[in-house]
Amino acid sequence: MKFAVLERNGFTEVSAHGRLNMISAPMLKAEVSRAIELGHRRIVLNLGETEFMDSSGLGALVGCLKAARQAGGDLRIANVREQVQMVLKLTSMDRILTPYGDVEDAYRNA
Amino acid sequence: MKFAVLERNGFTEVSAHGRLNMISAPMLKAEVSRAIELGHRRIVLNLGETEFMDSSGLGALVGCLKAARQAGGDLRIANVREQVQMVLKLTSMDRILTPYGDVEDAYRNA
Amino acid sequence: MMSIHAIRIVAALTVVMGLIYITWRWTASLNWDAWWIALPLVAAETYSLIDVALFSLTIWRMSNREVAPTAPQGLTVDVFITTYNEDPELVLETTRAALAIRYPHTTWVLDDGARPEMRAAAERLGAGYVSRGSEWQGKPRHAKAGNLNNALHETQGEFVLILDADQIPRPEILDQTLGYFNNRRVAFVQTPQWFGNVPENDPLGSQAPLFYGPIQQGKDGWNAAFFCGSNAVLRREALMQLGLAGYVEDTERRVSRALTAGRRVLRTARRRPEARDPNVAALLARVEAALAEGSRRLDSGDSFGDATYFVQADVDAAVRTLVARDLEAASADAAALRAELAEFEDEALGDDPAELDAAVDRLVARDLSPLGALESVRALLDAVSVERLHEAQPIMPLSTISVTEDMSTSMRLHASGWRSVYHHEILAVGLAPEDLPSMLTQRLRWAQGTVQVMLRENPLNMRGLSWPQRLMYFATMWSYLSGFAAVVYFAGPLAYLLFGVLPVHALSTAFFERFVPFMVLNQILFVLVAQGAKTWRGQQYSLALFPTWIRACTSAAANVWFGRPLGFAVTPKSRGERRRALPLVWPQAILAVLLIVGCVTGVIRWGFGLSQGLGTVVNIVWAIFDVVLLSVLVGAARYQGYEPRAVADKEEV
Amino acid sequence: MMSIHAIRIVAALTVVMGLIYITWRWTASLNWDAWWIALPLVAAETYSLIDVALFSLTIWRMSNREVAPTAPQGLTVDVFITTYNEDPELVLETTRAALAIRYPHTTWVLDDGARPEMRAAAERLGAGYVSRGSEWQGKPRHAKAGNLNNALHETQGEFVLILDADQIPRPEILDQTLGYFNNRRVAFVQTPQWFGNVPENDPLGSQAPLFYGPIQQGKDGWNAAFFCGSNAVLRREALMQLGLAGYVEDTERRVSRALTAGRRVLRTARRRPEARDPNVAALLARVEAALAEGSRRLDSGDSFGDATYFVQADVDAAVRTLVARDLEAASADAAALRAELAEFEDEALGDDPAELDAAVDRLVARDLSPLGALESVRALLDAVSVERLHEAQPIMPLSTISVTEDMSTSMRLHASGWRSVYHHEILAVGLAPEDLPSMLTQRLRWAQGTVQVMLRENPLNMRGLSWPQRLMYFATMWSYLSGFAAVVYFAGPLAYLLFGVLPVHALSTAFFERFVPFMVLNQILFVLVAQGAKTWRGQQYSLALFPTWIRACTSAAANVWFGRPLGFAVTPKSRGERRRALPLVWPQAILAVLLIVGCVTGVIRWGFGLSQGLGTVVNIVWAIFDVVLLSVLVGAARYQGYEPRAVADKEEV
Repeated sequence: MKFAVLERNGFTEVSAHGRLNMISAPMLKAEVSRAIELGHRRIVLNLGETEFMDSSGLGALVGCLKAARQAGGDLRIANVREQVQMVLKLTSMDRILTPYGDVEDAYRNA
Repeated sequence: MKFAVLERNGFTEVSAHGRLNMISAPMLKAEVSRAIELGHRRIVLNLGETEFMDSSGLGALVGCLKAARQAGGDLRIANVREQVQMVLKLTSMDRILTPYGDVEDAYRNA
Repeated sequence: MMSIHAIRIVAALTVVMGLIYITWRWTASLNWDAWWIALPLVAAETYSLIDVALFSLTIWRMSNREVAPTAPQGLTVDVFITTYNEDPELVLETTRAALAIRYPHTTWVLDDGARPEMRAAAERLGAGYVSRGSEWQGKPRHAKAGNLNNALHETQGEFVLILDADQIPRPEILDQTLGYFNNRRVAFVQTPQWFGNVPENDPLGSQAPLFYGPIQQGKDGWNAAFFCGSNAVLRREALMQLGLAGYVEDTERRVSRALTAGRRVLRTARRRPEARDPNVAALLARVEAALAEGSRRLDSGDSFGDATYFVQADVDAAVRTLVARDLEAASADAAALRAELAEFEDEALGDDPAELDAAVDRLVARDLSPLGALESVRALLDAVSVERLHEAQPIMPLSTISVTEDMSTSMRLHASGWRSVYHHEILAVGLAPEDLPSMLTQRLRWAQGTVQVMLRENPLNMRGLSWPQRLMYFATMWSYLSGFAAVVYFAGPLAYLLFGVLPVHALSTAFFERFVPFMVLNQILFVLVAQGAKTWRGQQYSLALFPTWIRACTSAAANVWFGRPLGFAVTPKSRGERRRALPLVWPQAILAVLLIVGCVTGVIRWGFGLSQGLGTVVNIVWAIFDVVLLSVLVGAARYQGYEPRAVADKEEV
Repeated sequence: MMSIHAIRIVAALTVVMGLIYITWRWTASLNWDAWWIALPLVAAETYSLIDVALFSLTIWRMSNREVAPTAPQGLTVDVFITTYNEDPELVLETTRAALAIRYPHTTWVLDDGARPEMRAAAERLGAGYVSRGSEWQGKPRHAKAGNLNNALHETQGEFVLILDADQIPRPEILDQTLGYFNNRRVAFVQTPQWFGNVPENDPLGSQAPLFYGPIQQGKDGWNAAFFCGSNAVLRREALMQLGLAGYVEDTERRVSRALTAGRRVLRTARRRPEARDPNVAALLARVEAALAEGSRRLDSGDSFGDATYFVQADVDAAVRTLVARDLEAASADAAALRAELAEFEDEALGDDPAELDAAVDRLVARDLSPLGALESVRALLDAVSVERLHEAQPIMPLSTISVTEDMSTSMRLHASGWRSVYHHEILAVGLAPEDLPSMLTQRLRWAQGTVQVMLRENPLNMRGLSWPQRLMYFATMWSYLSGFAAVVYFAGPLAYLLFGVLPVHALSTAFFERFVPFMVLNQILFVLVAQGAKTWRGQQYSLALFPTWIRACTSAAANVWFGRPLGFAVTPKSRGERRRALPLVWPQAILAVLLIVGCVTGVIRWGFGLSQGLGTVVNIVWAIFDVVLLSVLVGAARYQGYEPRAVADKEEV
């Protein structure tokens, strides 16, 4: 799994490229924690290139959300692939995290 | 959604390319019915290029299974993408249809 | 709108006063000398109090969705018009209105009558036409639910608007409802059913202003609005997920059950003398081994598809061997065998799990010849195969466990976590039955369906529903038990007026000071909640139709528990040949006569000093009240159908 | 292996004879003059019959997995060794054995004691070391479940082998278990727990040959084998799915509840005189509006993440405004406020939904000052936020509702459709407690945990479990109620011998001809099922430890219903300072004395003609039987710990 962190207008975009599973879940958490330590508060996780996510991956999203909230910020997800969205729905995780269409949409409402 | 029908050794491979959703589900059913009418009985659905499947798509798999069984044959699925497999699991559809690894594996046990 | 706070206060007071009254009734008032009337009466009163409490809970959080959210562009919508035997002209009128709906959509006539002229006419108008295909031949049709399920498999829209053949939609119906689906959890939006062919005095009680108003708004407040079969928009994905989950669950249960039952059948068969033939014995053993292997494979994680394929292939091969060896002589003749199995094959096709279980139990209990056993195992495997051969469609999005598929479907949707919306705006105008017999048939069916659902899938035990949701479904089911209470309420005054028997110790102040406040508050609550709607007709019919409600309960129970047919009839939508009314309402007629005789007798008995004055007065008032309730049927029986001119100026609502 | 058919016949006969006996007892035998002993006794006997029936059901389908399926290559496995305060030498011995497991894997020491020397030693051996991070500070630790959950988040293997610190694994443990996971539905494989430090006569009843044998095999036959906390391999994906589902469900419930409760708190606060200050009033109104908007957003389909973010931001802003305006004077001093809230903050952190509800109810009932109300709303929002701040980890794969996390976790796994396997082969050798006090502590904890699970998540109501699965869980929970029955069984003979009171009409043939066959069959069943294993110790302890079982029930009920602490203690693994035994078993000692006195008194009373001969003999036999049962504690109290040399030749099993 590869990551890219990009400073955008009013938020930070973290792109996750590859498969988000039990192996890579800790890497994602580490990557987001690092961004938070560097002072990024409003984070958008771009999942456009995340082709697979298992329940460890979903768990990592919750972990990242918690880290961001505890630092006084927020974490949102965007650009989620259709089949991953279906998994979010089937596990009810879309009740916790809204999958935003585009990275730009995530913080549009604040 | 595009289809390809290929006569293999002892079975017929139907490949489904694209998104298997409420729009394309009837097409898949039609394609498999046509293959059955042409005398193909043992069918393997190659889902390697099926990038998305919703519940209408899953319903179509059951419809195809029924058509094959009624004609005295069988329908199996193979080469299913990881995230689609997760949807099969979460909807318990993997209790009905075994996702075989490779097209060749599907009829190995008969 | 009346302040919700005032309503809540009155509702709470009503329930509290009711509890005070009923506690006193149970603990201090019962006349045990007349227990045969005292106990039923207090039970009936308890029933009614629970009914009031559930009603109070319902209206506690009435939703008030003022403006519908804007419908987003670009959704794909199918409009379904369901018809069975309605006049084609009527269906075409609805079709024209459906085609004129403003939001882009595709209109379909779902013709369960498969009438060629209907198809031609629908297509001439530019609407699609769907009727059932050959796969339905010889399979359970599941009435309207089957018709809709069939169409769902033929169409592709993301959303579906369902309209009865006589529900003429307004052009804005989709614009006013689709916006609610912005919430990705909303599975359906229900709008009211309102009837255009009903005079102001509504002799048949067709309008349901309380239900399509405070009650649905109240249920909506608890996220438990009901889907009512017509005038509703549904999300296809929600229905498909429901169908898929039901398919997997049902198939797992049926296949496991068939494998076990099959082995028991074979084990019994091996004890028969014919099984001593070594060929027969070997064959039975082989089939039994195949079934055992099937169970083992399932246990070790094989899919049901693979396991059933293996078992069926093996059993078929075994039976073919049998035929090849011409062992038929070993069994009774083919006709006898068919007879042995005919009953089972009919039964096993039922959709209800309990029916299948019962059929399988009977099969296992029977002492079948070895050949009979083999054949029946094969039939069993066919009937409960992974392809759901006993049904026309493996995936059935709309529930088929009840003749009111709508309520059952919405309950399952809520249980799977979907949300619902009741949008309180008349967006379609329908036709109500125009004579007493049709009306009675319709009410009977609704009640039967509701009781069926209650007995098959009790909402109180349904995991996935919140407690308020459970109670909202239960409230509707509970209200259909009113027939039994009504009998007692009619018997009460008769007992005193005819025989001088009082179910309470005495009509003391203790009684009045508890009963009157409760009763008054209860009526105030109704008036407040109704907000000007006429609810009196509904109250009258809920008691006057007691034979219908009782028949609904008994027939539904007989259907669910013993597999008896319901005696189901489609609601006639046009005035058919006029049937005589009296044969349909004779119990009510006899009761009315008895009550009047009772009043006269009561006065005479009082004249002779055989009863008290106060008791006589109270019971005569009660009897007259009962007669007034029943009198609604006189108007209903004499109703000649709707005369539009007479109320033309009131038609615009 | 004894034929399963013989076992089934005896089991069925036992239950039938038991039913005949108990029916007679209830209908024809009760001595109503002595109802105070007659009713408890017949109730206790009914309890025991149900226990026997559940046992019969358990062993009905005993699994017989002869050879483990071959473990596939290439799976990734983590081996977890859980330790809290055990001797590091002991942990290292287990670690060495774990490192020597043949199948490729990673070994981890999960040190809840966070001992630096433990870390150093583990890493020196080449094992990984995990202890809790800073996120656990001030959060509920959830004992072993918390330790495992913490490690699950730090590691990555597809499968996890869990070992207690004193369970030394054999090298083939993974080769013999991983093959079962070829079935993609299998969530865990449990193997027996067997103890190497127990002499042949097992004075403390440490070995559980009936449980890790016929009972687990029986449960396995119903796909209900229990996960027992150690010596089991689990599938990570199953645990993670469980954790995820639990997180979503819990968060939804808590957040909705907090929004509603918060509004009620504010509404109450607005009635206080201090709220007349316009600034305060405006502030309260603003926060209330924010909460209402949060509820509205959730209703209209916003995610919990978005809705809570909005509400928290808005409430925080409001409270900052308050501080800026220096309105603190309007409230009581800060200390008083803290006191007002301290109780709630402690309580709201509990993991148990019922506790949260109770805490919130108390909070809402309290009459808080406006500032207090604001603060408590903020605390409430923090405590029940979407990031589950009241817990160290949002996702908790292992259940934390009970001190026996294992049983609760396996019940939830079964309820979500996962399968389980019990593999009956000793693959690890453990250490049992070596003195009576440690043993009592351990049994108390097991019983408490089981009763906790029963009270929090009653298996009989758990959707997703099949009926046999429900009964398998219920059977284990039911067996822990035996303490109450035991008291009655001890009181029975005393009542007759001391006071001449017989709970039955007469000790007639009617009694013996029903009781004796039942009793004899029951014992035969035990012998058949045990297949040579020594089950007598277990039977003795199940009655002799009645004070422990009763205390477990009462303390668990007090914990679940009233939030009282359990008085939880970790099982000491090494012989600690020897505690005196008598203070721990005085009820049993008194009982034994009473029973002996009873025997003597009984003979004297008979000599004086105050009682019948038959009654005296029967009750003396009964009393002696009771004393023999209790005598097990003498051996236990005198047990000096394991002396390996004495049984060295028997150690190899």
